[in-house]
Amino acid sequence: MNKASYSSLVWALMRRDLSVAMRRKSDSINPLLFVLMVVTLFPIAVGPSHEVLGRIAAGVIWVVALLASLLGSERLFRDDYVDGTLEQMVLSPAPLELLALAKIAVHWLLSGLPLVILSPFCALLLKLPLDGWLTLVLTLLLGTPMLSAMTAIGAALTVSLGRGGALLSLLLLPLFIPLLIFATAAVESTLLGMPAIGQLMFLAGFMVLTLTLAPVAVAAAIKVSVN
Amino acid sequence: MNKASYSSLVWALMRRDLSVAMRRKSDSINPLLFVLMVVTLFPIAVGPSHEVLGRIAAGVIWVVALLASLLGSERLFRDDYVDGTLEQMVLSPAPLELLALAKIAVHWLLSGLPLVILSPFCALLLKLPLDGWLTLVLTLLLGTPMLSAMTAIGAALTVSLGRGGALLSLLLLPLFIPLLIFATAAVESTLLGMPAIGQLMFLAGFMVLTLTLAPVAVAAAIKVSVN
Amino acid sequence: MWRWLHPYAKGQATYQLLGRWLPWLTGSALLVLAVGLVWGLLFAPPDYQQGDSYRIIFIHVPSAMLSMGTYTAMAIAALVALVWQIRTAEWSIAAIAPVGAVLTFISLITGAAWGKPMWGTWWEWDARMTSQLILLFLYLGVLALYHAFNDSRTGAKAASILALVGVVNIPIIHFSVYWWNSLHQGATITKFAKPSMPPEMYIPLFVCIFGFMLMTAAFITQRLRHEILRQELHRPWVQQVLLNSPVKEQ
Amino acid sequence: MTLLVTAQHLTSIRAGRVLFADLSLQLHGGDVMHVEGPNGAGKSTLLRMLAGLLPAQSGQLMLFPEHCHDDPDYWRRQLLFIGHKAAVKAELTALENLAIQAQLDGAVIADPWQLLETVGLLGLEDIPAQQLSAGQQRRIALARLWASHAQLWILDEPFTALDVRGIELLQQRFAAHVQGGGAIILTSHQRLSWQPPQLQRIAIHSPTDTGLQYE
Amino acid sequence: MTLLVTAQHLTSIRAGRVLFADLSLQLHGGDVMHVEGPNGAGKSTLLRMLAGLLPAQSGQLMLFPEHCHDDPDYWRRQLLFIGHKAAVKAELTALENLAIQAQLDGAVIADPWQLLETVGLLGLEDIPAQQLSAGQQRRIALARLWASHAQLWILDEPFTALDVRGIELLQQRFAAHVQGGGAIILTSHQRLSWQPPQLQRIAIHSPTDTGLQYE
Ligand code: HEM
Ligand SMILES: Nc1ncnc2c1ncn2[C@@H]1O[C@H](COP(=O)(O)OP(=O)(O)OP(=O)(O)O)[C@@H](O)[C@H]1O
Ligand SMILES: Nc1ncnc2c1ncn2[C@@H]1O[C@H](COP(=O)(O)OP(=O)(O)OP(=O)(O)O)[C@@H](O)[C@H]1O
Ligand SMILES: [Mg+2]
Ligand SMILES: [Mg+2]
Repeated sequence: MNKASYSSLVWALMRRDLSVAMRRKSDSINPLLFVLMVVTLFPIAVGPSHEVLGRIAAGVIWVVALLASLLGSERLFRDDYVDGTLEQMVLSPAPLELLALAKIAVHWLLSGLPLVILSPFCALLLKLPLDGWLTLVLTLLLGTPMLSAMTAIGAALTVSLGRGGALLSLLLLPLFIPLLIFATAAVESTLLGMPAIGQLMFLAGFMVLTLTLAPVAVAAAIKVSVN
Repeated sequence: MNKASYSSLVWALMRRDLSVAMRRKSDSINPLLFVLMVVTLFPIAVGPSHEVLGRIAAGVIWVVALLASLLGSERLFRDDYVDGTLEQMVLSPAPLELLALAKIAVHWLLSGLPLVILSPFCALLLKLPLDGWLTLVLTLLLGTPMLSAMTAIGAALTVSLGRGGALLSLLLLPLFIPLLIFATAAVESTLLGMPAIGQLMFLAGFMVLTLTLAPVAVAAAIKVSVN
Repeated sequence: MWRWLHPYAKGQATYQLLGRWLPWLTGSALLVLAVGLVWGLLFAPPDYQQGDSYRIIFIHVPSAMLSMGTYTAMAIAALVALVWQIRTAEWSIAAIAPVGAVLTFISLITGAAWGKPMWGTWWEWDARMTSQLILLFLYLGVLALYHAFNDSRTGAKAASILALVGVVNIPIIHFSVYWWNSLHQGATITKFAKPSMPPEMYIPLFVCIFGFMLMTAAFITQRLRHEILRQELHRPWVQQVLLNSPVKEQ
Repeated sequence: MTLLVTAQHLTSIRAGRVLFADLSLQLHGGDVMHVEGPNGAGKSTLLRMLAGLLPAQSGQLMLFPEHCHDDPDYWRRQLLFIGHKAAVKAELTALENLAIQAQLDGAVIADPWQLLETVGLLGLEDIPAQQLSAGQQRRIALARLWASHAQLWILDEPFTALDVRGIELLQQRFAAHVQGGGAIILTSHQRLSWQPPQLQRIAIHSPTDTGLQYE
Repeated sequence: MTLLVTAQHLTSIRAGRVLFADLSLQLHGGDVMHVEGPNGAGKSTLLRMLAGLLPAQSGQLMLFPEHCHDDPDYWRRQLLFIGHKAAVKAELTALENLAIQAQLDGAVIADPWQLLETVGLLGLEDIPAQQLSAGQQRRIALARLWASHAQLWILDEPFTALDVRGIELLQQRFAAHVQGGGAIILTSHQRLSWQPPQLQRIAIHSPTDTGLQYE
């Protein structure tokens, strides 16, 4: 196999996962719906007061992003594990890291991207002041791929360990928290009229790092999980 | 089969589901962890200001209750459907309604009860003023069984569709909303120094209604899903 | 166990019967609606408080009331479908749900548009509005469930169960204005004892409501016919109908 | 012998394909019916239909015609169905699985250890089923047959994953069941090595196309 | 013929039970190895170990000893493993499943329609796999054998769920593969109706107890 056929494999895998998700009609709208629902529930639960809502809006949207990412995590490798596809991936001549990357990409397309696209609408519903919108979207754009990558690591480890599962999401949490802090701080700064470029740069750097390391970690985790 | 053996069947099924959940260690602490996670993430995301947090605390805890219920929903019938146990339940001489009731009870024990128990702690973390605690716990005690019952209906309807995630949340969240409104209104009233007995009575009445009707609906839905 | 599995339901008879009703329904609907709307929008006196903006009532109230009415009808169809396994009832669910959803949507939009001048806000998480929004979700849920299954009968049964469960929402919508301190005004026209409206306003309103009813019935009839065709596509009579249809001949 | 099943003119259409049409059958106590046919013929579909898990497109089906009027739940107690899916919980041990199966069947297991021994799982009783081999998992599911008092057994490929000794054991159990007046409907791509006294064979042929695949 | 597999003193202990100990084997191109044993003997365990999915407790195992030094990924391209789990995606159609299988195997399917015809799935290509019968789903998985150029096939109970015609077809494919210098390791509780030129039988006996069940 050469480089070209590797990339065609990654495409094929992504297409496969996406079409599995589409067929299962319920899944394809899932994260989208989840986000919309939470964003609808919040004003109901908290009361419609503009000023309170506006202050918590960015935080809520980011917590939703974390949860949406976690929600999609079980699905990520579980089916492939149960029906034996994961075994075949381990035995496949293609590097497992590539397959892991495809998985991460699909997870992002299905749970991160919809959130990024919907975020202006969410900001509107949650009455986030207009100045914060751009920063919010930027933090999500930089942050959600990281969420997907981290979730994939957790999911790969969990898929067969089963027992280690909860512990692992516990371990993932500390990784999520810095993200959360930086992202919400960025929006906060903007709302206070200060530049958020520092936080955004940090997010960008962290993203590059995560996306290069994650496939390796995921591949290793899958290998452990299969036997 | 007589009455006694029916009730022993319900117990046996509940024990079975609980021990399946325990064996799969990740599952058994999952809702608990989820709740703790959100409650920890929130102050980080929103900022630790007492007055803002206190105002949204009850709402946040209730939204978490809804989400925890949804999170546990896929698991509810999925495994039984995949391994064929659901078919056997439909063919069993025992009334399907009883089996449905057992399922609802297990769902509540695994996702509702932990939340009720943890809620004072969550209230503390989210800085809910002390006066609201009792009402919050009461609303959760009355509300979470309803959440479990409704979740079971939705899960039974969508079990044969593959992961029912999205459709399920589309079906369920609207049903949850009135609950959310009543419950948070009750806490709000208490915080404003007014009696919340009206809302609590309504919740109680609605709970009785739901718990009597839900097993019938779940049983009907299971029958539909099996073929 | 005694299961009588009757052959295909008489879809053809229903189809033709509905076909005979359809022109009458459509005609009268158009007529009544035209009268009601023209009367209400052009000739009824302006409100002493709201001026002309109140005229949106002639669309808002009929659509809101009918959105609840059609849901009830759908729930009855669902009950019939579940208990007696009548296929026409199953198909009616699919026929009613989209019409109801559109009515709900219209009521939401007109309500929001009216809310802006009246209450100074498009949308508030007020009980009446929230429960009406839930109605929309319920319609969409029923539709989604109906079409989610590969086997149409399974889908119909699942949708029926959901439709029945959702009936709880109907009284909530209606009584929400009493149970919560709602922004929305309470019963104005439905308390027949003493309508709080002058007759020059509520008579055209009644005409509009009646017109909306007929229109809704016409739409549902049309959709039901389509659904019958869709479901019975493999039956010879449908092939006949499709071959003879004017659309095919062009 | 008593009449247990009577079906007339059963038809099944799936995804626009007629699997079988106008299929009629009768089953009495003591009968064994072997449903045969190539892959995809509709054997499983027929069995699920007979078990009441699938509706037929047309035709009439009656289980236990002598009892169905006075006791509408009679068939539930007298029917045992094991399909392609084994209904074995992966997280539970063999012993726990047996207990819950019996509960659902309304059966009572006098001596679970004896039963484990019979199906060859003694010594493995406290291992979660997911850690057992394919054949051992299948044995857990089949243990229901030894605990069951149902008259009518409907079994979809019961021999899958069993070794030679297991297949023999199962056929011995079949023989005892039939001798006691029970009846069995089964599918299998393997031939039975046992000769039941009253064997019916029903062959379902490969699916014919209605020419209208898309509804 | 070239040496494809050589294993020495393989031992497997699972849950405190010795499944097999000191098992040695050699496989050359053209060989067929039929691993036999009762349920739970350890056949699947051995096959997974040979495929590199499970580590051995002790012993040495080498696949393709002639190539393993200069091309560490050689065995991945030259090994095809089909286990109890079929790796068929329930939501995808037969055609899509074939495509993705080939991608993973690094194989190229010249004419997918021809392949579908060969395995008897023509006309069913656009139905999601979950709606196919048990045998038809199995055929999707086995279609990999017709697309594969791997030298070594490791197949765990390949005949499960197949009808008589399907089993025959599969054995024809086996024959062609062996003739071309490939080798096969398989388990099956059924006897092969085909007589391979170089057949090895390995019997794994029922598990012996170490007396130390709990580690
Ligand atoms: C998005 C906002 C709104 C929604 C979702 C909404 C919804 C509804 C619904 C569901 C009904 C039918 C109630 C029943 O039959 O029990 C209704 C009736 C009515 N609405 Fe609204 N509405 C909205 C805004 C408004 C506004 C702004 C006004 C004017 C101030 C208004 C005036 C009325 C009136 C007069 C009725 C008839 C009440 C009766 O006699 O029952 N609505 N609305
Ligand atoms: N859920 C379903 N929806 C639509 N079609 C189905 C469904 N299940 C099965 N079919 C179709 O019905 C046909 C018969 O399936 P069935 O499972 O009855 O076959 P079978 O005779 O049991 O075959 P096998 O020997 O492979 O088990 C198949 O062609 C399949 O495509
Ligand atoms: N994941 C596992 N963990 C622990 N023990 C296992 C695991 N998988 C299998 N075993 C044990 O190893 C033994 C052999 O299992 P294996 O699946 O290899 O049997 P097999 O020979 O393939 O049997 P069958 O004919 O039933 O397929 C069994 O007794 C089983 O309990
Ligand atoms: Mg079958
Ligand atoms: Mg095996």
